[in-house]
Amino acid sequence: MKEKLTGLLQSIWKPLVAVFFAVICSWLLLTAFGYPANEAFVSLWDATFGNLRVFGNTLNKACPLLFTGIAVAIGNRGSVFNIGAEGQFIMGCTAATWVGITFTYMPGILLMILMVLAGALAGAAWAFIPGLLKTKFSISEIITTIMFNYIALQLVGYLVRNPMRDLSQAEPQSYTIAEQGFMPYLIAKTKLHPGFLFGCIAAVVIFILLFKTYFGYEVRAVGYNSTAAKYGGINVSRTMISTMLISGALAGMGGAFEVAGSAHYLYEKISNGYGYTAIAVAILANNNPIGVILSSLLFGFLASGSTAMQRNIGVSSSFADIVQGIIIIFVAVAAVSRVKKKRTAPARPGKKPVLKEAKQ
Amino acid sequence: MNVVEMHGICKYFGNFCANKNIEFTLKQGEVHALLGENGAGKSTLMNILYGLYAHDEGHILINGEEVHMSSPSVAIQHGIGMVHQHFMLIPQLTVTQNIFLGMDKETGIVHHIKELDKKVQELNDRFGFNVNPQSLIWQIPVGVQQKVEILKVLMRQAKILILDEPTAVLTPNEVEELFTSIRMLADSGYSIILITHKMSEVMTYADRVTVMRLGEVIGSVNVKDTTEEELAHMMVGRDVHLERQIEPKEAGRPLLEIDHLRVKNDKGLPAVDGISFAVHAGEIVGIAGVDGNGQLELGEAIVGGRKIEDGDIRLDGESVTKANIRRHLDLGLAHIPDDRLTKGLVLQFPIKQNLIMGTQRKAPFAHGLMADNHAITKHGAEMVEAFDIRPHDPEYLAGGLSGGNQQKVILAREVSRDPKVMLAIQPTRGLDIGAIEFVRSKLVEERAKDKAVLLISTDLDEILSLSDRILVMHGGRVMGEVSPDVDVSILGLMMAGKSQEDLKAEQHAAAGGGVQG
Amino acid sequence: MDLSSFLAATIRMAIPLLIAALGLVVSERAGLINIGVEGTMLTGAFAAFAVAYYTNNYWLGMLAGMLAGCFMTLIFAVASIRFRAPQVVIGCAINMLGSGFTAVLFRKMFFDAQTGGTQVTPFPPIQIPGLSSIPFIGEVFFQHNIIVYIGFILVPAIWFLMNRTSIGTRIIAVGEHPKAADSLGINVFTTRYAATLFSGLLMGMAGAYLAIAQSNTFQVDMTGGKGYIAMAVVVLGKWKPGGVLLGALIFGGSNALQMTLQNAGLNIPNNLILMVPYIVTVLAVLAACKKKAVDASAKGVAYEKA
Amino acid sequence: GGTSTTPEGSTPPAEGGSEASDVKIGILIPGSPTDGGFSQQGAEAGKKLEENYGYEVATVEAGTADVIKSEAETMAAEGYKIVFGHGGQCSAPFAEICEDYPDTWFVTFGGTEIRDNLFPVCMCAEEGTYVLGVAAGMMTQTDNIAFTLGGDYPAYTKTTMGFALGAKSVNPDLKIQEAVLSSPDSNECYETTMNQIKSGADFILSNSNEGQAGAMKAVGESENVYTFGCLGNFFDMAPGKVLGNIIGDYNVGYDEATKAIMEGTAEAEIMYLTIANGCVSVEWNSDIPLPEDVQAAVDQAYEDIKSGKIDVPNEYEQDAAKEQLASYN
Ligand SMILES: Nc1ncnc2c1ncn2[C@@H]1O[C@H](COP(=O)(O)OP(=O)(O)OP(=O)(O)O)[C@@H](O)[C@H]1O
Ligand SMILES: Nc1ncnc2c1ncn2[C@@H]1O[C@H](COP(=O)(O)OP(=O)(O)OP(=O)(O)O)[C@@H](O)[C@H]1O
Ligand SMILES: [Mg+2]
Ligand SMILES: [Mg+2]
Repeated sequence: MKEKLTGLLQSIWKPLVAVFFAVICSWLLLTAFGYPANEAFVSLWDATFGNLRVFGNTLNKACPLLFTGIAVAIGNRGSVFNIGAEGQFIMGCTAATWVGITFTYMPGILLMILMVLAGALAGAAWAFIPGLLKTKFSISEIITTIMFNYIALQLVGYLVRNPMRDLSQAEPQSYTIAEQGFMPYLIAKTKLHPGFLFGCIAAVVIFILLFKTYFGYEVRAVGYNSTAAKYGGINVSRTMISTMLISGALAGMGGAFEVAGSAHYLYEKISNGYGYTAIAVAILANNNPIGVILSSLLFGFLASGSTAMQRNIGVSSSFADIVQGIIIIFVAVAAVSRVKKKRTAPARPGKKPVLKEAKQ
Repeated sequence: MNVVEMHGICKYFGNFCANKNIEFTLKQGEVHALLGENGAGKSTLMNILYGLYAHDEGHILINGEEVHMSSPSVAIQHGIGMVHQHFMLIPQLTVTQNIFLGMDKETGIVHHIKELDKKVQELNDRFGFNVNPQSLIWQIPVGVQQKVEILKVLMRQAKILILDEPTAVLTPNEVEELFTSIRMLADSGYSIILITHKMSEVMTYADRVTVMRLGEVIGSVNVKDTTEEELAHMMVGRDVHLERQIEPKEAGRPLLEIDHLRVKNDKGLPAVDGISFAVHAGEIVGIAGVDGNGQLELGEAIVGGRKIEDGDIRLDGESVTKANIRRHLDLGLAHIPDDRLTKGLVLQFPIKQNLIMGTQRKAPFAHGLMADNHAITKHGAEMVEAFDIRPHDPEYLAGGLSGGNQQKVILAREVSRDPKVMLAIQPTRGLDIGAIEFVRSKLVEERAKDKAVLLISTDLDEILSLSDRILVMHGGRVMGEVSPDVDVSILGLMMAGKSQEDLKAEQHAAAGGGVQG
Repeated sequence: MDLSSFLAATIRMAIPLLIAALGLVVSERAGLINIGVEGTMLTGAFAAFAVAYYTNNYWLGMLAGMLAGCFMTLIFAVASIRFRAPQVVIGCAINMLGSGFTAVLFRKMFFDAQTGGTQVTPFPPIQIPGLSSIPFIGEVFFQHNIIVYIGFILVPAIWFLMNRTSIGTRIIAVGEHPKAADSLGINVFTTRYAATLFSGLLMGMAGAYLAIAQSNTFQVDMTGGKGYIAMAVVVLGKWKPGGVLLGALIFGGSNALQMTLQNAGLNIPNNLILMVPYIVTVLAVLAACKKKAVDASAKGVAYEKA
Repeated sequence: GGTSTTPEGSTPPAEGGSEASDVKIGILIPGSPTDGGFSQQGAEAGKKLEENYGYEVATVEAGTADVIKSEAETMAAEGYKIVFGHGGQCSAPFAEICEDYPDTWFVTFGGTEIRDNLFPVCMCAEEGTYVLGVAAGMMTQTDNIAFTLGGDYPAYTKTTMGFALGAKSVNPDLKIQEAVLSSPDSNECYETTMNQIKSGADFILSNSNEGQAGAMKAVGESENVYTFGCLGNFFDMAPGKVLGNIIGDYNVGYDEATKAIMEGTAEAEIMYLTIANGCVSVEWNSDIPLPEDVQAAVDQAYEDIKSGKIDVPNEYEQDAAKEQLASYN
């Protein structure tokens, strides 16, 4: 137990130090651009922890990142680099919306469940083709998933202008989903929907799947060394496609929660680049689903903070991109310095070796 | 005169000392063998001399002058050339491009390909090599690649040649050729360091030998003043027994049957070309042959990792021609792959998790979907003890183990599955004598337990000392079956492509020549 | 629209992809996966625009764009070569930095500009004397701005660099087998740095083309995914300059096709037509996947000296 | 001669003793405040409010419904008096939250939702483009005109639709090429416009924010092709090629809405900004004199729109507009 705790601490302090340095860098940059940096950070803080309402907001902003972040993380564990979480998220939104505006006679709970399932299914379906192309034709999923993101975007554009269009609205958007399908707000006076909570559950489930089941063992084996996995009797293609499907399903579920919990209808820009930010979220968490909870919170914090900085000080909201970029570079560099140490220190005679699988 | 003197060399990898206070000298015009077990530090020492590794203590004199070997370019300037244990060629470049790689002073920035090709051809002619300068490396056989390595060194006008295990992948004839060239070079003033595990090569071709063990020099002796036994003893610090260990034994029913098998290689060319044989319970069948004659593809086809074009494979009577690897394992096939790092182990996994690869879905390691970490750890601890895998810690990462211990992990895993058929491909490649002894004894044990063992190896000694029967492969076909007491020269001829019938016919012709003529 | 102007448009749209992809060919064959093309191009575009705006000289703008691209790849190089951080991750970060920095700076420096955006004088089209008046061929090939011609010249130039010079063989060597290169006295780190920085020059040039050659202004996030497409083009082109040219033309062509389809007034919803370039790319990659590629095998792996 | 409206120098309306500097106003723009078009106009209008009345104006980029909702809510909760949504995309999100914050007024530019404290302001730029369309329809030599839109949104489509209707009204048989850009990107707009010009179009309208620069460049590089400026002064961007600009003064919209709210006269109904109330105007390029008959026709159209004789379909009437356009074929 104690060993586990120190292990946990060890895996957390480096990202923390990295984030700390990133904050200092951002502070310097803000000052260099001529903004009052201290005030900026105060408003960043207030925008997240100022009161219950803004905190709920932050959790809501973290929610899509949590789902897409886990999606990317499990993909990375199984060496399928899913840059397509964006498209899968969008397809999840689409399917959930379709369910929400079609089965309007259903009781709320059932409708919500159906929406989430439909979102997961659609996300998985959108991940399936790149997965298939990767395993059957060894076409890089990096390329295909990016293309599929653009295709999904245009598909939604088509749907909200034609078959799903709400004619009472001037803007191209779908009909609003049946009201009983709106997810309830958890805390009064906030718009906190249950998405983040379910995201945390998903994170734990995926953690267990990855590290406590034989399936996770196979996913990681394929991710680390697919040839050895193949000779160990693991069906590499099937494992990769399963990983891709789970990844897509998670991203799609994120989309469903976004529709049922927050947006309530479909429109073109429903994803704020969540699938792309998710890559950073997953990396920051070292592809550990539990860690994704924390890193998605950090990015949710940055997202709500960046508009606050713009509102109060006039700092362009793009400044958040800079901060994210800096954090990622610092964290990545810090993480490697840790891995390197583990690799090159062979057993000292008489001392207990410290080589353990990197789980965090 | 000493062209190289290394004094008090120490090299640490982290806390691990790979070279300890090494004293080493090389005389002008000698062939100096460096002998030692795996991990004794031979390659490390030579990499230091060549400037690839920085040493922590000691100094190096070249032709009597102290040199700071900060990088290979310094070594090259001082006339040192090295042929590495693992090939250092770029597959996508041509022979000429590889040879002139990094020689900007000679080639200029822009390559005049015709001129460069001509220079390679001249060198070819001078040393009696026959390498086509325009071939791409990936298209030529390993034997030729080895020559490209040597040409590379010669083109840099090295006078001091380091050859790190140059014969590991060559046929007996190619070895012969290589050493002829080496002798010629030595006689014309080149000084050569030869790293090898093969005692016979040392005894036949070297002038002097330095023996290393555990990072230290045990001693340097003139070859004519010593014996194989003495050297072996210096190397491992004890006596070793690699001689034939198996007693004649009645074979049982056929457990592995191969029927007119045809398989293609990665380039889409026929690699296994209609092979049939069977391996019975309680016997070891050895497949001898030079690397690249279809043995690897045969092995991959038997485990189910390669598409079978035609023919049939049966495991204990059941056809597995179309089955996947999983099915093979379930039917009782065990597999020691030729490359433990890529095919055998997940280096980022701890030992215990590597030990359940293939049985991860079965009890006691899994209940339903959930993995049983307790059972996995317990199994790991048992295996680590039973197979003396060091360190004795099932949580240790496989990537941190030495080669021999990595091989033991694979062996432990495969044996503990209680298979019917054991397919071992190059099971001792790159291992030291101690580890070799261990692995071989395990194979013999399996035979004793009435398993069918198929041993594919390019190491003739290994085949000869372990097999009940030997099949010789060449160009994807079986040249014939011989018993282990066969004359090695006949084996060599078969490995070079003479079929048994041809040999018999020739013998016959030779015997009956008078009648014919 | 007639074929010649269709082809001319194809070429204009292919050029930024081509130039960026040629840069990628060099750095990927040196063993680096840089998915930060988007951010690098964007930085190049902004720097080119800003310098061209203040100096009123598009050549200085181009130079600034290339240097800015170089600077972004320097960050990438230091993090991934020196510190051995995972390259894909650093690439992601570069994209965010590029997008963030250019947006913040653009807003800070040019907010009060007049409505309708801030313009610079772009590279003018050059009519190549004689050639430009050849019917058809003239319009397709010889009435472009100079960067287009430079893009075309770069194709054989990079081919020559990679196949006929010691620099090229060094680059291929460090990408394929860094240890072998090291053993021949080639400095793996220097070579990789050089390849990366060179690719940054080209990516910056591609970005600058967008801002001050094809167009005459900068926009926030104006690359709009062209960096990612350039990566796809490299795969399509099998890491060869000639192939990359073909890949860029395929994508440029499918974009031109998309525009032609829309203007033709067919009764197809726009969104479906806008999918065309992406679907074509997937299909093209699928069609090309059978051929053997020459991609570096030590790709994405940081080199470490013992 | 040019006719353009600028906001009159107004004084801050007094309201219940509160100091002007205490009044906080939020503006949510969908894109970059430097897009040289729609979003920039929102941001600049905010600056004007600040300068003219001394209110504290915060401009925030909010692209997605989720961000719009949370940002508007935060502003309302922090006591902002007015939250402007610059674009119809704010309509539905505002509708969801406005009932919780009755003390704040929510105003969207475009959009349909109306509540007690939420109303849209509709900038009828289509009235201006209709007039431009009349000029294009009469002057085209090739009987082929073209337009591009920065996206398939009503704010874009209604203007191009007005342009098409204007042109058809004087030249029912002309060919109109239209293309929607995948994003308001100047390079894409340049290529698309080039494509249109090469296919014979000689009068071009582009309503695509940043993208318009590309259209201007394409026109500038072509001979005998003319264009119009959309929502801004574009005469300098393609000298001698821009016949006229339509000016839609969002400042007036912001100003009117703010005044009405601060004076307590605001009503929850659509506020139209039209030629008639001086918010939309057309400005002709004095360097390129129009032929007399054309000048007469455009002036007539302008007056007819002003007087209500011609009703140009606004963003809520686009289906009708489509039918009307189809009726010409
Ligand atoms: N780069 C390295 N990092 C850490 N340890 C190393 C490294 N290179 C070699 N070693 C260790 O140093 C020891 C000596 O290795 P070396 O390669 O010199 O042995 P060798 O005598 O050449 O063995 P072989 O016969 O297998 O080639 C081994 O234990 C090896 O694991
Ligand atoms: N746009 C171009 N203009 C002129 N020549 C070109 C162009 N593109 C390619 N080439 C020429 O076509 C040939 C093949 O180009 P490619 O990039 O396919 O080279 P490669 O396949 O790497 O060459 P090799 O097969 O010799 O290794 C080269 O001679 C190159 O100079
Ligand atoms: Mg060695
Ligand atoms: Mg070729």
